[in-house]
Amino acid sequence: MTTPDVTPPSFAPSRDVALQVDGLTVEFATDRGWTRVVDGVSFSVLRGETLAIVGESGSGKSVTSLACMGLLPRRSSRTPSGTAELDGVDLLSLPVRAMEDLRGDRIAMAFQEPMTSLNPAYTVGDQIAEVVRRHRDAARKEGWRRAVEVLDLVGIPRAAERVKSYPHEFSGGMRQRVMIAMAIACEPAVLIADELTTALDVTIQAQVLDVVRQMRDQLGMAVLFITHDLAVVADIADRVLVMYAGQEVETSAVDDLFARPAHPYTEGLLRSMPQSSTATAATATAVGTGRRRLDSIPGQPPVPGSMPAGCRFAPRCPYAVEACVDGVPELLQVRPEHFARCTRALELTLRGTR
Amino acid sequence: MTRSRPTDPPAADHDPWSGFTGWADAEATEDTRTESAVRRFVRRFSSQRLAMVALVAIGFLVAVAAFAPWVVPHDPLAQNLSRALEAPSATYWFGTDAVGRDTLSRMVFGARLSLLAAAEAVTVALVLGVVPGLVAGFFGGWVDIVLSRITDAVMRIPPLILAIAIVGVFGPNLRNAMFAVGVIFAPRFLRLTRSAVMAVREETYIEASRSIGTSTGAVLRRHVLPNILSPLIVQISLSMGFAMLAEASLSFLGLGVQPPQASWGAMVGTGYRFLDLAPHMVLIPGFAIVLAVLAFNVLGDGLRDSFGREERAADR
Amino acid sequence: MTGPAHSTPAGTGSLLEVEDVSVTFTLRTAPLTRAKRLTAVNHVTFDIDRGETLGLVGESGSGKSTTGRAILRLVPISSGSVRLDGTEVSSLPRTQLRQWRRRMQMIFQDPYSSLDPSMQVGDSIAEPLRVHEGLRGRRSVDRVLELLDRVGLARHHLRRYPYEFSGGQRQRLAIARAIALNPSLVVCDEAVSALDVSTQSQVINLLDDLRADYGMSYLFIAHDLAVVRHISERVAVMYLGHIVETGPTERIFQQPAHPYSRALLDASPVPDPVTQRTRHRTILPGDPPDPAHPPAGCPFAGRCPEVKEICHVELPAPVPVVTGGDVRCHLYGDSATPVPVAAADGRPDADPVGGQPALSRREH
Amino acid sequence: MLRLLVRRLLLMVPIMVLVSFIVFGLVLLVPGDPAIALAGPNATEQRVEAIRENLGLNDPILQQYGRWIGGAIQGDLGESLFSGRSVSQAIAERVPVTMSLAGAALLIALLIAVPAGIVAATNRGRPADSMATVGASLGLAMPSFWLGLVLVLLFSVWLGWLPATGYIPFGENPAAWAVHLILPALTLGAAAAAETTRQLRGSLTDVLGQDYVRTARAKGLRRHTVVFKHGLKNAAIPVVTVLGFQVAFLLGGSVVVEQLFALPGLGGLAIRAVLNRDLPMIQGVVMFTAVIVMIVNLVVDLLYGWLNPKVRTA
Repeated sequence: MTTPDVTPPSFAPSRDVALQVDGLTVEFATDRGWTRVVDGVSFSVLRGETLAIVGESGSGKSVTSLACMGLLPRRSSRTPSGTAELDGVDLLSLPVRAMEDLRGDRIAMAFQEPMTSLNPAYTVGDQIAEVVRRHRDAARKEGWRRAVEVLDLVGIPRAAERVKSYPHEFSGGMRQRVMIAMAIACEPAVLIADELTTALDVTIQAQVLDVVRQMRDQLGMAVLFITHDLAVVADIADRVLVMYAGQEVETSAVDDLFARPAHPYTEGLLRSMPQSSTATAATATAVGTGRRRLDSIPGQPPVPGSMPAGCRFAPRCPYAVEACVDGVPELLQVRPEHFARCTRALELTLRGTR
Repeated sequence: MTRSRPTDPPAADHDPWSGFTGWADAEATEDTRTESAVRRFVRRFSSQRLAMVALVAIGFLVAVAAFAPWVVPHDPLAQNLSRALEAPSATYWFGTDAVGRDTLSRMVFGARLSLLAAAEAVTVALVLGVVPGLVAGFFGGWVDIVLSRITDAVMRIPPLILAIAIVGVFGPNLRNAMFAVGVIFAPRFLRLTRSAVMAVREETYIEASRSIGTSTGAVLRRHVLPNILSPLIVQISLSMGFAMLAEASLSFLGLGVQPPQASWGAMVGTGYRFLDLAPHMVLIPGFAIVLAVLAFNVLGDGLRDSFGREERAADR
Repeated sequence: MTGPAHSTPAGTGSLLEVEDVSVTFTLRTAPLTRAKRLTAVNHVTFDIDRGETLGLVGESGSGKSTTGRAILRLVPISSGSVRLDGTEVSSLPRTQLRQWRRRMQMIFQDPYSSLDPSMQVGDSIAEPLRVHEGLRGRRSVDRVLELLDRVGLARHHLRRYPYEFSGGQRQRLAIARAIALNPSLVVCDEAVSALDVSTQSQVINLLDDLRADYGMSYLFIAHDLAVVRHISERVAVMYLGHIVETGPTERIFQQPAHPYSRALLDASPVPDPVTQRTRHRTILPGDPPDPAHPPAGCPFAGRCPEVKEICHVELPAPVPVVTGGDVRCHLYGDSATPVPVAAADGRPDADPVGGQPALSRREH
Repeated sequence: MLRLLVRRLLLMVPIMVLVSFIVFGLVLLVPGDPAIALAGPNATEQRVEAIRENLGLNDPILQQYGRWIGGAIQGDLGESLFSGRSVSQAIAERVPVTMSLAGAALLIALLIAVPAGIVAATNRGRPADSMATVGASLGLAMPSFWLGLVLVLLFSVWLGWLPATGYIPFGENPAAWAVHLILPALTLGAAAAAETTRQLRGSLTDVLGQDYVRTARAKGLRRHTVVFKHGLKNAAIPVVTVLGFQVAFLLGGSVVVEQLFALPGLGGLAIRAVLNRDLPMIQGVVMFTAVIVMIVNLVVDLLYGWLNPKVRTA
């Protein structure tokens, strides 16, 4: 456990922090009172960097991003503790109207389903110009001009014409570009992309990921990329935060995470993917018979409200020992900039994709 | 190294994931409490206080109507001109009408008429609406086009005017009036059934069942009908309320129940000539209508909320 | 272009032979508007051997799902022939079709809508037994319990309703129903796409085990290339209703011949950041064309990085690839020089056959 | 938009034909010999013959229909069996009353329902929502004649603020016209207001839960912009769709309200026709009101197209 690690080139601590989240906790109202769905998550995103939050459904990754945007339902949810600082301002404690001033301007979000996330009753130009007019006090004409500009920027051909089209007149991939254009219209410091490419075909996904990368580089934005797809993480992320059952279980630079995961859950996820086993599949002898079984994480993730005591992953973990059930694990530093919430993180050597 | 509670950690040369099935007892981690659909419905329904009240109120109304002859304090048809237009009192709880008949007793029998009439109308609507709706929704094609156009056409005629016209053709009495009400309700049932069936038809479980080789009749019976039942039951409850309203309106106009019998609507109809002298003749039966219709509507809404399907697990 | 150009030799006899099948839909968006004709599946030909898994990949709108449904005759076949065990299924009358249905089953994508919410799951699984074997009561329950056990669910799940199960468990239930009658062919239509990674691998393993135990064949329809690569022996690639390439899985993945196959592989990210960063890849521009208005010639011509003039005019015929399968592309054939094909997943060592598929000349 | 209009107009034709079938078919429903049944139990042979003649009952059924529909298209709906007057003329005399009433009721319904629906949907679960919901439930459960009587009792009998009955033509005295319409329109509009409130509350709640509303909020738009711009236009679509049926309900309900407030509208005409079994008059009123409803529905369809670009650009 003493191997010094090479810091990945994409990570440089000296760069400015765009969004700094500390100890974020979110609770939802249920029949049985307040249930914790996000439990003390901390992370930071730097300018020009992409942080991927990865997790399965129910892990709390989307709730985390919505909390930063102040978009959680006000009466059925609360954030009892934690801060999310943008430009030195804590977003979580900001009054509603002040948060509205920042949303779409300094911190913007692009959503998963471009079909349902764009208003069918207005032209895309109208919907983009609206943001500009709201935050830049721009005149109608000015907003419209900017709409054409950003549509062009995200690669929509004939932007000046298409600006007058309605969302249903675009294809899925083009709609997703419109979503991105809308989010970057005011050149925000932070862009949150929530399962941005999940509904898209792979060739379109590749295009859209490319657009996100270009926009990040051109505008120097910090990108918070929420996804469940580790292959997409490998493609777009500089750093990764893995969430399980409302907690962050591992965080690291992307190369190190895939090469040497430190949390058994991350290892399980990586090994559940068919692609990681194809290296061996290629050498499999007879077709069908010599096939290697996929590893899988047994059981189901726990449900908020009935979390296991101790380590939440312990019941599904092949490395679990008594200490895992008895004590709540802390985030341990495994290597520089690599942390894992596992009691045995320092003694285990887990396998990654290479 | 501490003694491990789950078991000893796997040896270093052994691949820990292969064949590993989890430490937790599969039975224990799962929610073993199972609940039948009926019990879930009862639990959800009984948690709605208002709907429970409505159910009790309707139960009371039905009981009173069923045992009308035994519960009335006076003969509903006995006239007593010397005590006409009396305000509510200890003897006549709800007062008397213009010829001295006991309002309460007449209302008890009126409840019987109103409920039966509403039930008749809803039955007619069900027969005329559900079967064609099923056919139109499930098979589509030209049958659907024709039935939908007919529905459209009927719905373009103002409902009460259509009812009046039908009564006009057949002659004014309660049976004809309620048939007419049934006719004007039928398109709603047809549309509801049709759209419910069309929604169900798109579900994968219908295709799954077809792919197994289930016959069309069995698909309709085993998969389609049970899944459109809940919206139908809700609509029946709501329609009972509206049928009572329609009956009241037609009887008020003199096109429904004929004297000397009286439904609540007819009682308001005769009472309004004495509005300034004896407002109770109008207010009390009218209030009874409002409460009864309200009860059916609240019940319908409560049923709708209790039938609701589970929400899909959303990412949190 | 009829005749089984690449059907298995007589004697071995493929389990499923799909030949020149087309499916055309007529769409009408509103009354009194012009109806659109949409050819979702366009002269598709392939076969599946006993115990073999054929992966059918393509993007949304490529017609892969419709192909699966057409084989089971859940959508009407406009032309062509589907044979199961040598028997023509596409023209079977309704009554006989029901008998044949027990030999072909389907697992659907959405685990949330493929089970009747008003039925206990035990009854859903028992449905095929009731329909085909008239099994009821005790004997039916015994069989269902056996099936539940087989797919890794507990006996007490029998009397529960679908809403009480997670997505992965529902998919197990759907699998139990599909295998209840010991079918020869199971069409898996995006059967694991809606599941989380960890659950997905559980279900893939289950499908693998079942095939080993029962000797079933799968038509495995999916858009996730990694999953298809893991589970299939052979792969067919669809684009806009056409099968553009078929072949043994590893050949397709390591030496894709069709530019579209290559583009698909390029676009699918590899779950390894270093490989992903360094591998050479071309990102395909544009969107697939509207299936209601397909272009003339090769359907891929509009987006193809190696497009030639003829591609806009003439639909290429299938050309056999020496290393297995065939490809429909004007790059190959009489006049074309064989095009070097880069190893798809960017691994420098993953190219055992020498950088390009050996192609035979196109025959006229 | 023009194509939409043409398409809708063409779609109206079969419905119109079907409606005319239904209306004309009423005569076929009369039990026994229509002429005898319509003439009543004490009629003379002469009167029965007169009715037979008037309705042309001796002709084949298609010819009867052809004559009736031919007349109807030219605005001739036949003659009353009772008074011998032209049905069209009788209707024409009474239309202004019914239209004033229905129009005023619709206006009142919208004036109540739109704010109530918005307030309820944007304050889900709060007292304002409960009030609107309870109010809507009451409005739906109240028979209009009873509500009318209660209003009369309150505002005419007890407070004496408003007239209980009667109608003054607009041309005679606009102020009096309005004053006389207040109670009837309120009575008639209550149920429509209740229904529309429920509809709007439901659809706006739905819309406010849509992804694109979340997008609008993510853009930092102010709450009122989110509700009024992104919410209301989409929420109006289902509400507008049922507006056509609301108008049908208002026209039907006006029968009762006109009776109650002694307004000389189509309702009185219809009731008298029914009691006299005056078939041509019944047919005339039904056909006329159905045509009105269809015209309203056409307007609704165009409004729908304006609200919903998907329909417009299709």
